[in-house]
Amino acid sequence: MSDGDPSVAEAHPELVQLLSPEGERVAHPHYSIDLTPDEFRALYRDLVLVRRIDIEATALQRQGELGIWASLLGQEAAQVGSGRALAPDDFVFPTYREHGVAWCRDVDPLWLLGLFRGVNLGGWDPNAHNFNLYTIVIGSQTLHATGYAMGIQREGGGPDGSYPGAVIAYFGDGASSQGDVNESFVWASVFNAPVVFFCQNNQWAISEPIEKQSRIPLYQRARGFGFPGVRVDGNDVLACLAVTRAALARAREGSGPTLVEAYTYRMGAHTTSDDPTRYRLASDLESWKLKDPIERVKAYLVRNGLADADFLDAVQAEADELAAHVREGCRALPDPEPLSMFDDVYVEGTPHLDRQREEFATYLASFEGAR
Amino acid sequence: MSDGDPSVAEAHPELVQLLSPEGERVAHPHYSIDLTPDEFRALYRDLVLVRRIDIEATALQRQGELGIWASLLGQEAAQVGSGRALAPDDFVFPTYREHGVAWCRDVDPLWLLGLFRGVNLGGWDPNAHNFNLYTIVIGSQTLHATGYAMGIQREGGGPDGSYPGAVIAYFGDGASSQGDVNESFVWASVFNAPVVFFCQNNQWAISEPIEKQSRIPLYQRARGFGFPGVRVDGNDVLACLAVTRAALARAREGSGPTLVEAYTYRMGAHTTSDDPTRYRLASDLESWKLKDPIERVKAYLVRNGLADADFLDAVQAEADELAAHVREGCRALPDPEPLSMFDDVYVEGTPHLDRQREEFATYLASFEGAR
Amino acid sequence: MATYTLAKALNEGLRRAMERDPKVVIMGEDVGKLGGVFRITDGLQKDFGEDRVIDTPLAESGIVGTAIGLAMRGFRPVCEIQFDGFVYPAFDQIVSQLAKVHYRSAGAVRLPVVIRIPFGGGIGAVEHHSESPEAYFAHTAGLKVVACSNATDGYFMIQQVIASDDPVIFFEPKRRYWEKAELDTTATPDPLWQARVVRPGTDVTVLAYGPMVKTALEAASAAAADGVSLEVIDLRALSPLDMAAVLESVNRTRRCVVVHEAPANVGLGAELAARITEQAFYTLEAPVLRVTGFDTPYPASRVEEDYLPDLDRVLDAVDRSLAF
Amino acid sequence: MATYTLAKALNEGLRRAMERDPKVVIMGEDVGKLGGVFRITDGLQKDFGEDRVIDTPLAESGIVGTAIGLAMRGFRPVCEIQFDGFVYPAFDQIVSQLAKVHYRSAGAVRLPVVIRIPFGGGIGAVEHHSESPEAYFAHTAGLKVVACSNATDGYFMIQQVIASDDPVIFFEPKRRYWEKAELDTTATPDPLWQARVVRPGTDVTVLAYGPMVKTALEAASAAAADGVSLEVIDLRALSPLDMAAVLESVNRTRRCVVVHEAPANVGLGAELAARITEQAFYTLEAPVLRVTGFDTPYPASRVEEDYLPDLDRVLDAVDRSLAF
Ligand SMILES: Cc1ncc(C[n+]2csc(CCOP(=O)(O)OP(=O)(O)O)c2C)c(N)n1
Ligand SMILES: Cc1ncc(C[n+]2csc(CCOP(=O)(O)OP(=O)(O)O)c2C)c(N)n1
Ligand SMILES: [Mg+2]
Ligand SMILES: [Mg+2]
Repeated sequence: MSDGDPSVAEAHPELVQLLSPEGERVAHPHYSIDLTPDEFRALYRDLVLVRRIDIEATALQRQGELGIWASLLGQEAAQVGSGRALAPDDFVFPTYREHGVAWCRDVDPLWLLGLFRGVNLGGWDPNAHNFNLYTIVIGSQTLHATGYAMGIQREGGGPDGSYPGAVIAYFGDGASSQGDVNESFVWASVFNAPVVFFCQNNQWAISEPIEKQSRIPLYQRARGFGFPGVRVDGNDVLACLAVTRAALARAREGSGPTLVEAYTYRMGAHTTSDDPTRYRLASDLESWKLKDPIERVKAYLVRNGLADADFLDAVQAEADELAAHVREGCRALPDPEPLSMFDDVYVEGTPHLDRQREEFATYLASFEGAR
Repeated sequence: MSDGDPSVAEAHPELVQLLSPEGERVAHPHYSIDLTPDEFRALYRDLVLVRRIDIEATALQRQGELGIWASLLGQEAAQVGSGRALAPDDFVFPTYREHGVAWCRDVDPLWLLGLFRGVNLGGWDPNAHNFNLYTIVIGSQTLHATGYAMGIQREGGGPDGSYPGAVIAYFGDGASSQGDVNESFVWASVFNAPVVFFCQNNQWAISEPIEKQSRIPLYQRARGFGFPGVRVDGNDVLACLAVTRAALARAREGSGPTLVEAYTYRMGAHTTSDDPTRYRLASDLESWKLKDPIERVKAYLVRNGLADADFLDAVQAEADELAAHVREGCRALPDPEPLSMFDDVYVEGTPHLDRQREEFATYLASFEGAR
Repeated sequence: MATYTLAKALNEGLRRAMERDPKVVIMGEDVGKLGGVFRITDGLQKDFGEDRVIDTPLAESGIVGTAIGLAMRGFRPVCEIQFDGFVYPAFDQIVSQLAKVHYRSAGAVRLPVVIRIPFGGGIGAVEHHSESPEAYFAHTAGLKVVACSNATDGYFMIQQVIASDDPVIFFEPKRRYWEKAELDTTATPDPLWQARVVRPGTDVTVLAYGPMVKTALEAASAAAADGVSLEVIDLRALSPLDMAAVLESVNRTRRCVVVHEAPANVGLGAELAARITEQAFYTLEAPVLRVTGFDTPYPASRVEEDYLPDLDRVLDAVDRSLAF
Repeated sequence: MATYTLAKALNEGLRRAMERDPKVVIMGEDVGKLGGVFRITDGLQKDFGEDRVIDTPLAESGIVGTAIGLAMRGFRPVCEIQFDGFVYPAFDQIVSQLAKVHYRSAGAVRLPVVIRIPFGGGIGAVEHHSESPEAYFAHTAGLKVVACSNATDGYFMIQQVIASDDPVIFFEPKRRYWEKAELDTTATPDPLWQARVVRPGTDVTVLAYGPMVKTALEAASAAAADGVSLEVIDLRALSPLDMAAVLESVNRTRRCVVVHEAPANVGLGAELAARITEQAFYTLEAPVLRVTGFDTPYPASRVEEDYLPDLDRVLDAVDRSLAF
């Protein structure tokens, strides 16, 4: 056969890494990053705070305050790295697990909790944060992202053909199997749309390991559609930042889409409803614990004198404060009014729905003081 | 970027060719074919007869005998080459244009005409010919083919891991954009299913040129899924035969799927309802006329003394006979009985439908002798 | 006033909408140079360019999914689905996304997307080219669904749905594309969500939409010859239904027949029958009767004339209604 | 006799079917080691192997499309759709292929495929996890649609639909998965396509299926305390409907209330109302009333108890029916 022997590519997966699990800076021929100490510390702070939000939310679910929670544990670097690569005018299409990206887009964690508590279906204004609502149906958002990017194109680029912003679509390893995701690759490449496909390959789609979705590294999917794919160490916030920055810049320049595969690991359960002991060995986690996305940054900061105990304590204190905000804010989230379920079905309401609402209002009123 | 620069691949599209447009045998490093004179002549005969069926059908449509016809003009070699590569136990999933493959599977052309005439929705027994009914919804059949191949796998292979048969799924360049087709690639590669994906890239999806579906050669799509892709001269019956044979053998051996892109051209309209002058230049056809799939075989046969006037005349006479069969058979196809539309909705009928049928029968009977 | 086919009226309506609002974009398979297989977008790419009349890759989920993204960026996409039977690959994007984003976002995001679907049978086509899938969409909260039946409505309704901030599934009766009628483009259009009495009558109300309006009118003419007066209503809006207009009529005639090409089972006719019976229970002299396609897949075209409701089947139902 | 949850009964039923026929294969997301998110396939991969209990890639169209291919090769695939709201990506394969291949092939090809869908709300889930899409499938000719409501039906009906040579959409009321009941696996099961009177009564017929059967029974108990006798019918088969059983009851009670979680508009309740009215016009003392989810997308779970029909809303409808 003339093409496509997968073994060749698999033998040398090019994993972009700029910070080793031990916290050593690593050089890469194509990607580099130069951060000020403040920027470095800011990333650390993001990672810690994002993890703290997640831990609190998991606890709140256990206490019955949330119906369910999808933890990002282990994926902080992929999310903070890519999230901090975004320029203000870039637009984000998340899945349901991008709490770290939401953080980078200034979405109050309470909005996320509202969704998982069931007091709303999202609720924040996507346009206020350039951060779309969570999308639960696997893969759908990749097409929205591509269409949004086509919209940016249609508004016209600068004289050099560049666009004021790019789009980033998040999805998981499992999602790569969905027709919609592959259609979005077709569209993005045919229209050369300014979109970055950011796949967090956390190795699992609920109980199914990545082998059930692909027999070659996922970043290579892009080859089949004629645009670049790159695999980055998803537990390395520097590499994620550098690679996503480059991909977004490329998109804004008018050079089209890129697929970024952030190679990481889902350290927790799929959601709080899941029991991973049924399908994976606890020992698998051990090797990934050694690659923790936060520890390596901390090691680097400390070893290079960029962070002292005061700084670390301050971040800790900030995390505690944030945790309190999340806890108390969550408990205080008001339940929606029953009749509010009739709101916003349409922009322009209908007599049919008005009638249903009125009848239900009358019905509800019949209980006041009765039964 | 570390991967996926499409320009590299595009610069050297490897087009497998074994018989040049001028009718010269061409060598290829990976593929060869060795035919007896009889086999060679048989291919010529197939090509001529298949084209004749198509021409008759087009004429019948013009005469109002068919509702519509989807011509295979120009694609005879892709279909006969791949069709003659099939072993008896292989199973075919066609689109709506595989009249040449149907021919190779001994499906009487009148069955095909029945569908386009509107007297049935297909009608032949797929299992009698190992040739599925035509599938009109673009791309759907690629998943059926993959599932069928998974069935073959589940029946168990030989001691060497080989299967008694393989599956071939036909589809077009336009179809490559459909989610289903890409999902079938995921499935086939993950399960290593014995299926060959045979894409006839005839450059057009109705009015849309291939650039609207992909910016790289289609055979490269397979790379993104981790199985081999190969581009073959779709107007070269030898190359199509050799490449498809190899791919089917590979599938039967248990080595998994292959994507074959047969690079060809739709010489006619999309269907008889289409008017290609609205979207393409007549001059485009000229260069492809020089690559005619039949002329090159004829040139080879004649130049090498494999065919004389008697042979050519005999084929011609056979074509005339076939044409008469098609013409007369088509006109004689009976219209279905009105009540037959209630047949075969279910294997086990329902009282609801029985009632509808009875009521309609009574209604129809009320007209007998009346009004 | 000039004479337009429905096809040409839709084409003109799209053109007006594109002229009026630069955010209107058309997308679909073959909508560009070819002008769509029914020529509804004929000439628009030439005049508005490839960025506004977009020949898309061949994938319906992609068409609707990217239209949603375009709408989020402020565009007003008008998607063409080539034939009724090819809308299903986009079903997930329509039902789970298009229909729900406004609700999900508590009103923050509007998706003014129109999905145009040539629908219905009677043109001798092969499988999947003659379907009537409107019930699937009418059952889906968050969508609005309309069907046009004539050139005037084609011209105005397509502009109205494009102007609407809600997602709309817009059904076009393909077998009526070539029917001609006078069209006054300067007239004031009827409100989008109102049904229209297209022929007043007193004995039985016949509800129809899309291709069946003409059939119902033919039945009414034939019935008149037999001294039976049918009131024919073109529903126009399928979701929400204009129940005020329907009930006004049925309360007068006390009898009702609903006609559609789609199968009966769990179709629009069922909803109309249920609501009319609920809201006019004491008025009805007969149950609401349905004249529809049968509960089989769409059959081979050589029997489609038997499958589809026609004048005689409407009259038969009228007779049965009057016999109650 | 032993006590089973509905979930366990389904699991046992699947196991029996797999033991009986080696061509039965299970496929879906997470059906293997995990046993499905609801554990309905728990232990089956361990006992029947990965070739018969197939963890598929994450794509529903792929699941149904490959199941069709497997069925063409002689297998009997049982597909699990993880949640109701995730069946839509497979809609095209279901509606245009699964439902139509037998018809298209004039009976030459049979597709004994079962699609299991945990459906309905009431479990406090996030969006897309609480839907009731049965009307879409009931409207589709060529499919059969059933819903189980209890352990005994779960055990037997799943085996019956797997044995059926027609494609069946099999709905499982997810919020009743953990309800326990006595199950005699040696009993002779009721025929698959028959509705069942689960509580006889005389004043009003209440039609329900899936999760709403329990709700209807609760309403009947409460009504009985007020001296009103409700007859509760578990429809079981949603397409075809067992109209004989329904009409037998309604002709006695002369009043009928239909209950389902799905939105009212163009839902199963509409079809039942239309048919009952047509076939029992002179008997009815009141229009058939519907108690359903509202015509909105499924709301945030903190208001789902208001969205879903409950005992009180059923009683309210019963009162309204009796007031006619
Ligand atoms: C269309 C669809 N099918 C099934 C599901 C149920 N589901 C939710 S998450 C999930 C696994 C997703 O895996 P992956 O894409 O790798 O993302 P991850 O959860 O690992 O972040 C599944 C099957 C869904 N949400 N949508
Ligand atoms: C899902 C779907 N969408 C649209 C169509 C209408 N349609 C029929 S053929 C065709 C073009 C197909 O192009 P290609 O796949 O290249 O095959 P070709 O016709 O060139 O053989 C289209 C859009 C269809 N049949 N199915
Ligand atoms: Mg994952
Ligand atoms: Mg083509």
